[in-house]
Amino acid sequence: MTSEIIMAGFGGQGVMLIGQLLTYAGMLENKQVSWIPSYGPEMRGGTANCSVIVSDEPIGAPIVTEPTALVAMNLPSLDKFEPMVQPGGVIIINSSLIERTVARSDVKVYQIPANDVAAELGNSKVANMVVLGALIAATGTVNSQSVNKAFAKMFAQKPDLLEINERAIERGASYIKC
Amino acid sequence: MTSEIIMAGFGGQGVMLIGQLLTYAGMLENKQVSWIPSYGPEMRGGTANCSVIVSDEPIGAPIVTEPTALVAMNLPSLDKFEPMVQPGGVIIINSSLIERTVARSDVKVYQIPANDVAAELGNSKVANMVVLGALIAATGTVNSQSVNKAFAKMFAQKPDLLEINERAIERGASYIKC
Amino acid sequence: MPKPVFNEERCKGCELCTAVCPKKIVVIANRFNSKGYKPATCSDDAKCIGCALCAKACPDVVIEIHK
Amino acid sequence: MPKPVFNEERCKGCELCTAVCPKKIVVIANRFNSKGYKPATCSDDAKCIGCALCAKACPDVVIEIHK
Amino acid sequence: MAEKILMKGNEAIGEAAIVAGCRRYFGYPITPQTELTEYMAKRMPQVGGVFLQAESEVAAINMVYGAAGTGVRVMTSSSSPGISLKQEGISYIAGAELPCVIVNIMRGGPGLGGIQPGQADYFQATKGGGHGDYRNIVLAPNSVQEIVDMTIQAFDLADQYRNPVMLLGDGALGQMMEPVEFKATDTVPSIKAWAANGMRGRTQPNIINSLHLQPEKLEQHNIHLQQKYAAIQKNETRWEELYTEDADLILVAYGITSRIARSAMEKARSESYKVGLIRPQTLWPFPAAPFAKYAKTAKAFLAVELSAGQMVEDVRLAVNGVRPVAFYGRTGGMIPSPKAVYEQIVKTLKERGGN
Amino acid sequence: MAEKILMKGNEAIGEAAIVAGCRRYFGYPITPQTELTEYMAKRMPQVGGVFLQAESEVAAINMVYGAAGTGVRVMTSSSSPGISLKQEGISYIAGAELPCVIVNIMRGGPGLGGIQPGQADYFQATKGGGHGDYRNIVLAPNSVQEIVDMTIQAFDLADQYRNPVMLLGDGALGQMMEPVEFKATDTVPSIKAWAANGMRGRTQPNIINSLHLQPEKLEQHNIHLQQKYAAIQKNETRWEELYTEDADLILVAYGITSRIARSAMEKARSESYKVGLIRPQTLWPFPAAPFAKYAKTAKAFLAVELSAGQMVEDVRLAVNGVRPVAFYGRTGGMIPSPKAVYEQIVKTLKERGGN
Amino acid sequence: MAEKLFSRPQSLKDVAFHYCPGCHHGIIHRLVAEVIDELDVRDKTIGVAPVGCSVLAYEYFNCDMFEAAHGRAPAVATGIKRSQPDTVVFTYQGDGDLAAIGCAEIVHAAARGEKITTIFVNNAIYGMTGGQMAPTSLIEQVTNTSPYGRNADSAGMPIRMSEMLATLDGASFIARVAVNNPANMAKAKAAIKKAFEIQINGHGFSMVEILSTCPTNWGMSPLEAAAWLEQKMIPYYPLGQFKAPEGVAK
Amino acid sequence: MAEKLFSRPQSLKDVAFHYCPGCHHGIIHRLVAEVIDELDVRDKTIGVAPVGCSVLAYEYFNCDMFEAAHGRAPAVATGIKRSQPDTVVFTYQGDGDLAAIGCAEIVHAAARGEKITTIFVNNAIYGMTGGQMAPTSLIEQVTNTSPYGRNADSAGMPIRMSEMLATLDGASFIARVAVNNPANMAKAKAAIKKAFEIQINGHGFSMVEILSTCPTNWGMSPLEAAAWLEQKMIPYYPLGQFKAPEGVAK
Ligand SMILES: Cc1ncc(C[n+]2csc(CCOP(=O)(O)OP(=O)(O)O)c2C)c(N)n1
Ligand SMILES: Cc1ncc(C[n+]2csc(CCOP(=O)(O)OP(=O)(O)O)c2C)c(N)n1
Ligand code: SF4
Ligand code: SF4
Ligand code: SF4
Ligand code: SF4
Ligand code: SF4
Ligand code: SF4
Ligand SMILES: [Mg+2]
Ligand SMILES: [Mg+2]
Repeated sequence: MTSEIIMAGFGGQGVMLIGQLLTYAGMLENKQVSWIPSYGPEMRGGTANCSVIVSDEPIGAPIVTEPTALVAMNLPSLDKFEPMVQPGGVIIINSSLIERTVARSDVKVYQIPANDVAAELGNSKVANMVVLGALIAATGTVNSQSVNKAFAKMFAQKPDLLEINERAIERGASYIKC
Repeated sequence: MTSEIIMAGFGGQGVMLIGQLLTYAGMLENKQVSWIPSYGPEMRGGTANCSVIVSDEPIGAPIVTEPTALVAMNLPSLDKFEPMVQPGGVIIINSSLIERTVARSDVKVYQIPANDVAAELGNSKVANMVVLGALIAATGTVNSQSVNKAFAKMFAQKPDLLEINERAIERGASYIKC
Repeated sequence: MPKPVFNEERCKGCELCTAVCPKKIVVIANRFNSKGYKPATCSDDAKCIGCALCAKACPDVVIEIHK
Repeated sequence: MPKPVFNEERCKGCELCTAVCPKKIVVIANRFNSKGYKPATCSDDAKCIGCALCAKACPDVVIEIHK
Repeated sequence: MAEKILMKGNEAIGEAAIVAGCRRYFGYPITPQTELTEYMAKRMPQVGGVFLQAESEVAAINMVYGAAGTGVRVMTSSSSPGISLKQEGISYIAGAELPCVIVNIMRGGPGLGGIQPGQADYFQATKGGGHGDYRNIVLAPNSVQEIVDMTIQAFDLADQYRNPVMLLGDGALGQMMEPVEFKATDTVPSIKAWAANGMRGRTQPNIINSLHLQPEKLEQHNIHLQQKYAAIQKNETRWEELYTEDADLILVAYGITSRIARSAMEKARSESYKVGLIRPQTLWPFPAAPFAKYAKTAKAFLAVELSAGQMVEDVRLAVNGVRPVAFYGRTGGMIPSPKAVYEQIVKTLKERGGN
Repeated sequence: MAEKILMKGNEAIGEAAIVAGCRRYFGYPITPQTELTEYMAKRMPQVGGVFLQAESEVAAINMVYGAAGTGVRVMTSSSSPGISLKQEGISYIAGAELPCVIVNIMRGGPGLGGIQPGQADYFQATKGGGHGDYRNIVLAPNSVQEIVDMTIQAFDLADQYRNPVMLLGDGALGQMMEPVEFKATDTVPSIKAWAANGMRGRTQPNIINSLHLQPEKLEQHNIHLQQKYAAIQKNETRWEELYTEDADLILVAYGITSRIARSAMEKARSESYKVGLIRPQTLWPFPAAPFAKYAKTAKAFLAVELSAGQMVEDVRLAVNGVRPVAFYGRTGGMIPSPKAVYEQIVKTLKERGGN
Repeated sequence: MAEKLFSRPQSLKDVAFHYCPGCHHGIIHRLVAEVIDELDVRDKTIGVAPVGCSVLAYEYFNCDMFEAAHGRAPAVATGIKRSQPDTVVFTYQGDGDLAAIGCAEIVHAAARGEKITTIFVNNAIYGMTGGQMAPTSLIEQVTNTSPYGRNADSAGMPIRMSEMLATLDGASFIARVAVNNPANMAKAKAAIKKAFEIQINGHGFSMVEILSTCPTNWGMSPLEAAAWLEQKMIPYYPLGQFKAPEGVAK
Repeated sequence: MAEKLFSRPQSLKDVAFHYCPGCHHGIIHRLVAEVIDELDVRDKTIGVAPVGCSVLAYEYFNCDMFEAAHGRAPAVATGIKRSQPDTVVFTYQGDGDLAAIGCAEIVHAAARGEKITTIFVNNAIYGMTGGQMAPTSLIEQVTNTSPYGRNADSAGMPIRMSEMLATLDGASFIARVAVNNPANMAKAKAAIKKAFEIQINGHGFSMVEILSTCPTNWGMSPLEAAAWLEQKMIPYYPLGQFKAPEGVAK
């Protein structure tokens, strides 16, 4: 199986980080993985996005042009990437910030009020983890333990963050299950 | 006819200048001409030489490697270039400074006491013109009027120099005639 | 009566203008512009003395002072 | 008795040494070395006081001062 | 086996250099390679090395010249415009035969251009952007792991041949993250008897120099260099090939583009087009051999580059007229999708291979 | 008809530039082109022009960028190492599409090398020593008269195509004297509506720029450049051929080397060897057409260069494997004699063309 | 339309800046544009944008513009001015651009007394490339290439360009200003105006160094950044006029 | 063998210089070599030769040597010293090399306080390339690129590098000397020695600017050239010490 995922949002919404976590988790599951940001003039203040591939096969082009899943943290991202998603793919929408849904009927769409959930959890910064939880639940790209392990590795110096992030992932996942 | 001439001596002996005069004279006679110096690290203080070609045909390589005539103003120049002269060629030796003559029997050799003649003429600087006179007399590359005309053009601002130079050329030529 | 006029879409919410107003009437509004910034605004036009300090402090030339 | 010793083949006849000798005994010889320069020489070893000024003035390290 | 870690290409170069024993880095920031400069700023003090941000790329390459001449392993890095500024210095390093590693993480040009990935410095890297007859060894990785391996290899090759080695990547390779492993190296620092690091008891001074005023000597030096380059061509040419044996069409691509080409090739194979891939891993020396070989069996070649067509000239030279060589390139930081390359494959097969 | 005067190649470039209306010169001394810099120092004030000795080659090329951007005719000159330093600037000039003339009077390399004539900057000049996909128009005169004519032409081509034009010579050409004639030119200074010389009533500012941050735009710009280059290839390729029609062996040489080759050829002809010569006058665009043509009739080609083999690659690309292409080169400032080339002719005919 | 006490200068195009919130580049742009307006020279002004955050200055100034290679704006400006001597030429350069890679070019433009005006924006960092050390970064300043704080022993002391260039005879006018408060802004504008006037009057090289903030890469809010500039930068980089032709008031 | 009051220093190889008759380069070489001998550091000294008339300095100094690209000796020396911190590294540079093309490199080596010593030979001309104007050529000086005399208006005023570099905090020791007479020679040697000592003692950058003649390209006899140096150069380039660490005597 090959998951090709685009994660996009405003700079500061943490899409680069969840992309890296997902990649790391894939690596921990002994899958082939790659992460690549789109960098550029829009870096400053504008939108940011990254491509993540998690696969059982060696990875060819790391830049995802036909994603199997899209995480859209804000409206411009949804506008830009929605048309590229493969039929049968998954779109995770941060419904806290994006009012519209998706017109296409050939994709699975999940609306996750990520900022609201994060606020509930008491830390507005974990909105990205909420959508990550939703994403892995919706796609099965990796399992949540791997993400937690990845988080523990990447933030080895900040073990206190672990718990809230785990909970954010769970809460995100719960939107898919129900 | 093609004359391919190397003129060589210490820096300061004026070989570059007589090379240019000869070239200019050839041009005035509507011949094809080229002049090229050997420049380089030895420029400073060391020896200097130039290649002159005067021809009825378009000129190929401007750097002379098998001269039809050689002007050697000092011993190192004679040592270096003597072997390259074509059989049947001409070698003009400044015998004021070079004691030896040429061992080869397949070339025409003229020994001209250029510095002494120049001293006699009252201007030590015209030794180069003396050998130039000898050279054109020995080779017929150009005639002396052309050289005088060339001199007049190149030193248009110094008309007073014309006479002594003409005389130096004559004196040089006289060594060939007798 | 002088008053500051804000080109809100150009505002980046940097707050530099708020610090220089001698009348303390330049404040950050509690709304977002389309770029995602909370723009500056004037809390009380009437108090404005037209000193233009707010306008001069603004790096994005957001503010005009009208007579 | 000090005296200047010239490595004549290295001399370029620049005359810098001649200008500094307090005894005026460093002079240019009237002959050529193999490089075509007229070399400096000492006109009167006996007068040398071994000050080494000539040697120090020489850009080509031509001169040694022997004791 | 060492643990795998997830690393950005740019940072992986830095860590690999450290693994290779490089303890001197001189550089100047420029997108998209700045992470490497920054990584060295952080890591070098930790390993007792020297990080110095030079005042310019020109200064940086000349610092490399100085450091390399004393015998230490040294690296610099930049991106396209900065590499252009280094050309005089690179020619000096090649002329003086100093070992060093130069990284170019290319962006779109010409001029200030843009900051997105490009491969338009191929000519500059492989044919000599500086003056005179010299060659850089040019390595072209296509994954973060290969970045690591080739960086280490670069230092070894540089020392072995006393020659600058350029690691040529593009912005995408520099920015992407993949898992990597740092295998313990058996790099034995070579003894550099020629190094000018202070005589320290040596009886003859060592001199680092590229000047030879006598043309005879300079020609001798050039002959020596050409012999060295011939040896490098003989010994160090590397490439990877995939599905070439039965291929009608052989793609040629390096670096990030080779991965796109591979994806496109796989799609094509899945639709029964007989497509293969030759991926030069050394751009200089360019792997001419496989082209000579497959020119007998394949019907056509298709070079894919992020340029207006540079490597394709070396492909043409290698194929030497035996088969048609087509070209597909994007420029300015545009990266073709596997699908776009796939379409080129189909098109080329129709036009050229379909006869 | 103008009177003939005897002039050094370097000085002839300067006078020709003035005839072409060039009134701005920015340069930095370097052997063997310094006479040109000095000539401009003397002449520019006499004709109301600007001579400025820049602090470096890097500064000089950027001054050229500034001057050219205002629409004036402008020139700079240097020799090999100095030209390497200009590579970033040249890439900017090409990217911003500014017309200017750059003179490279080549010497032996690499590195500091020597000061005797060389032709080892061919790759740098023709393939782009700077970063990105761009091309200089490269003119290669072989006599002082042609230096004059091509210098004037260089300014016209630069203006016509808004492109840097490089005049590529070697130390021998720069140093030699030959008679020259300065024919009155009919150069009409073109109107440069794009020039940024102060708005002076214009309503829109003009901008001189090579930055295009959006990859789509940068790609468009590159496509535009490539179309321009294609037009130049179509319209401006120039060469001279001698005795090619019946030749068994065709020599290929440019600049000073072409004259040596011509002498060698004449010697060979006089001994009934059927030898011809193709002399590229534009190195980029390279004259591929005559090679395609004579590959049908000649048995072999022999490229002669003052390098370890650079132009020969373009010859091989043009011949495209149809016939063998041999190479004879000298480096380091060594100049082959006509006799040495003659021997190569005989040898090549025996080995390759004799069957 | 209402009459205006303050509005956008004509020499600034009506487009949004791409600068980060609170970045002083925008203020400096406006001041330069106001000076061009007031001197009424827009029609013959040619600006040279640098490589740095202000790389797009050519999209903002409403006059003819050049984009120069990194550090080379003074050379480009020289080429322009020597070709069009009746124009008013200014360069706009950052501290990386002017003090690091472009050091030789600015020294020589000043030494030649090139009749150009340089606006030198010193924000003690490389803004555009994301926050690396500049030659002007302060001792102990943490940047991405001085992660342990700038260390004088390995990276040297920050360069005071104004003081250095003031030693050159060809430099006619050199001043350092800041735009961190209204009073300094007024002085900054006066200095910029003087610098342009000096060029217009045919004197030599003029430069105004403007201390500036980079909230993004300093990792501060715009207001914190302005305070840091006041507390840390000004003490090391004293404001004032370092050189002026005779007859030009301090 | 007779005992010697004066003889060639060990740090100078026993080969003839290629310099023109009377050129001060030779004297300066000898002084540097004597200092290396006296400090007994030949075994750990690394010199960097420039591009300029002294391009062959590597054939003369009897220690490890580098030939640097034109102007880049300070960068090369930086690379060397940062790689071999226990060595004594010096650059030998002409005025074209150091003040023109290499301006950025010398400014930054000084600013970084690079622990190297620069011997800066200012002969107000480009000697090697045959007599072109240098940044240090005097006003009205006729050279091959200032054939009508150097004109301040178009070529600017000559740069006083020592004064300029002395403004940099990283520069520990800067002095200007001459070798045109025995007294000046003694001072020159003392300054060179101080400069090396400062490096050896771990202080920052040290430089000795040495006014020098170029009889060939000035078109004078060596003695005339020495007089011209005294009469024309020294008034514009005052001799003296511009910077020294505390505790180092003037
Ligand atoms: C030759 C070259 N080297 C490096 C760069 C990368 N670069 C772009 S801007 C910049 C520095 C910007 O800093 P500064 O000049 O201080 O301007 P700021 O962004 O702070 O305003 C650098 C190093 C480049 N574009 N070209
Ligand atoms: C990049 C480069 N530009 C130019 C030159 C040519 N060049 C050689 S030496 C020199 C200047 C020499 O002058 P200076 O540094 O004053 O030394 P001097 O000969 O006077 O001692 C120049 C311009 C070069 N070799 N390399
Ligand atoms: S003009 Fe003056 S008083 Fe009015 S809002 Fe602005 S700063 Fe305040
Ligand atoms: S200074 Fe300008 S950009 Fe900043 S908050 Fe005020 S109006 Fe907005
Ligand atoms: S040592 Fe002194 S006294 Fe003796 S010759 Fe030399 S300068 Fe004259
Ligand atoms: S100073 Fe030296 S080179 Fe000059 S004349 Fe005296 S001994 Fe000869
Ligand atoms: S990075 Fe810094 S200098 Fe650049 S725009 Fe942002 S705040 Fe301004
Ligand atoms: S040219 Fe001048 S500096 Fe060079 S060696 Fe001769 S006199 Fe000395
Ligand atoms: Mg900055
Ligand atoms: Mg000099």
